[in-house]
Amino acid sequence: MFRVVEGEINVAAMISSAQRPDSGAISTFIGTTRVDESDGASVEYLEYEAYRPMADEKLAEVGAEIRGKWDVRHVAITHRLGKVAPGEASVAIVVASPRRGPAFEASRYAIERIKEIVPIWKREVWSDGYVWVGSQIGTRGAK
Amino acid sequence: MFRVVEGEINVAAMISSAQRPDSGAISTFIGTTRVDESDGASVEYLEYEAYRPMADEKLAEVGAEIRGKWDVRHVAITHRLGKVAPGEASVAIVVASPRRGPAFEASRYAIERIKEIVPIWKREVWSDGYVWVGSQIGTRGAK
Amino acid sequence: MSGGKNVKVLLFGAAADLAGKREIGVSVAADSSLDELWEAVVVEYPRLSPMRQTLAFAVNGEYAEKGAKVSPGDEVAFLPPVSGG
Amino acid sequence: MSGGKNVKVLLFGAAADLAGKREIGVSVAADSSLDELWEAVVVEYPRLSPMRQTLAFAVNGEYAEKGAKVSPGDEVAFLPPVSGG
Repeated sequence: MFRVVEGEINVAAMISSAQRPDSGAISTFIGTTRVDESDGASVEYLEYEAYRPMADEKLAEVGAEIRGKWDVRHVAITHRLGKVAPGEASVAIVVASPRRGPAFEASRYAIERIKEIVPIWKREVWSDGYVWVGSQIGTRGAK
Repeated sequence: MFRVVEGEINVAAMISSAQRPDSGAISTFIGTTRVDESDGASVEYLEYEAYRPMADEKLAEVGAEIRGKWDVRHVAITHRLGKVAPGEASVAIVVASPRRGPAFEASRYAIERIKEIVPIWKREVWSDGYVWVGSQIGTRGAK
Repeated sequence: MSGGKNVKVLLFGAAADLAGKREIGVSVAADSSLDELWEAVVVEYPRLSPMRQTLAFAVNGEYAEKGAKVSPGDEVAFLPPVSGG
Repeated sequence: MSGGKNVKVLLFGAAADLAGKREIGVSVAADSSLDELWEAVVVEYPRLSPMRQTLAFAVNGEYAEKGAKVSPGDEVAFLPPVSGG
């Protein structure tokens, strides 16, 4: 239920697994590659890498935190590694709860915590160089 | 993009349509039939009816409100009518935005507004009778 | 149309259930209000009476207050508290 | 192992980029701290130096403070600010 994968994320299968008679609400968050533009250049794709197996363990830790904070009956998180093209999903979070409030809050919390504690890094590859997001180190502007 | 339908909701297709290069976040909410239990009875299914075409128009109005409040690039809402079995989806909301905050806020707003202004009614059919949700009128307890 | 049922009233959810009908024909004079229409319907369908406080109304597909005018040819809907989602 | 490279240091993201390596072998004495390990690495890979303020560290797959002990056989990771999602 907490996985780092190399290929496309099967969001439909994740949602199917979250449909349960004890829950009335499923909140899903999907992060996708957005094409930013600046200085006449644009993002061509994102590329992710992870420290495994620590990343898998930290994703599971996010799941455990959620179960400790809200009444959720299903939590699944999948993060993709490697190149992720514009519009494609890099991360998917699916939470089922008896009620919608906890489902929304838990999925929001999950993405915030992933961005805080899971050892995964993203490189924006632009038409004129790349940048490591967070570190702001790369070859853009180094021209 | 704003529809009342008779059969199963194709959430996967709704999400695919929301994947756009100008957006980095997709928030999806799915309402599903939850099996509550009380007095030794349990919910067998939900049954929805709508005042059409007013329901379609009000769903579109919810979409227009969202576009007026947040920077969202895609909003789709589908509400199912008729019998909806346990775990199945009665409503799906899919919002894409450049950033995750607006995506979450808009999808949450959408479900709250649907429950306020869209002329759709739900009957809980229990093993011992039925109840119109909201009106609390039905045959349960009338035994 | 004089004397005929010139307004179509649609009932939904619990209201349809209590009235035992989903559609009722009602005769209204040219300058009637929704409130007057409601009173006319309740006389014929007294089981609707307890819903008075919670019902909303629509005239021709848009929410309307009880003081709103209803004219021959209009479509009126009796809307219990909505419960979609 | 005396004198050998007894700790494996893994580098990720911008740190791997600046060092030009994803894995470095480092020799540490039995009672070294992460800080001492870091200093030893920076001598060999001075381009990492500007990352000092933002790097986090893990020892054997768990976050660790700079004062934490590092022992021969440990796996240490240099973690730039994470940017998943």
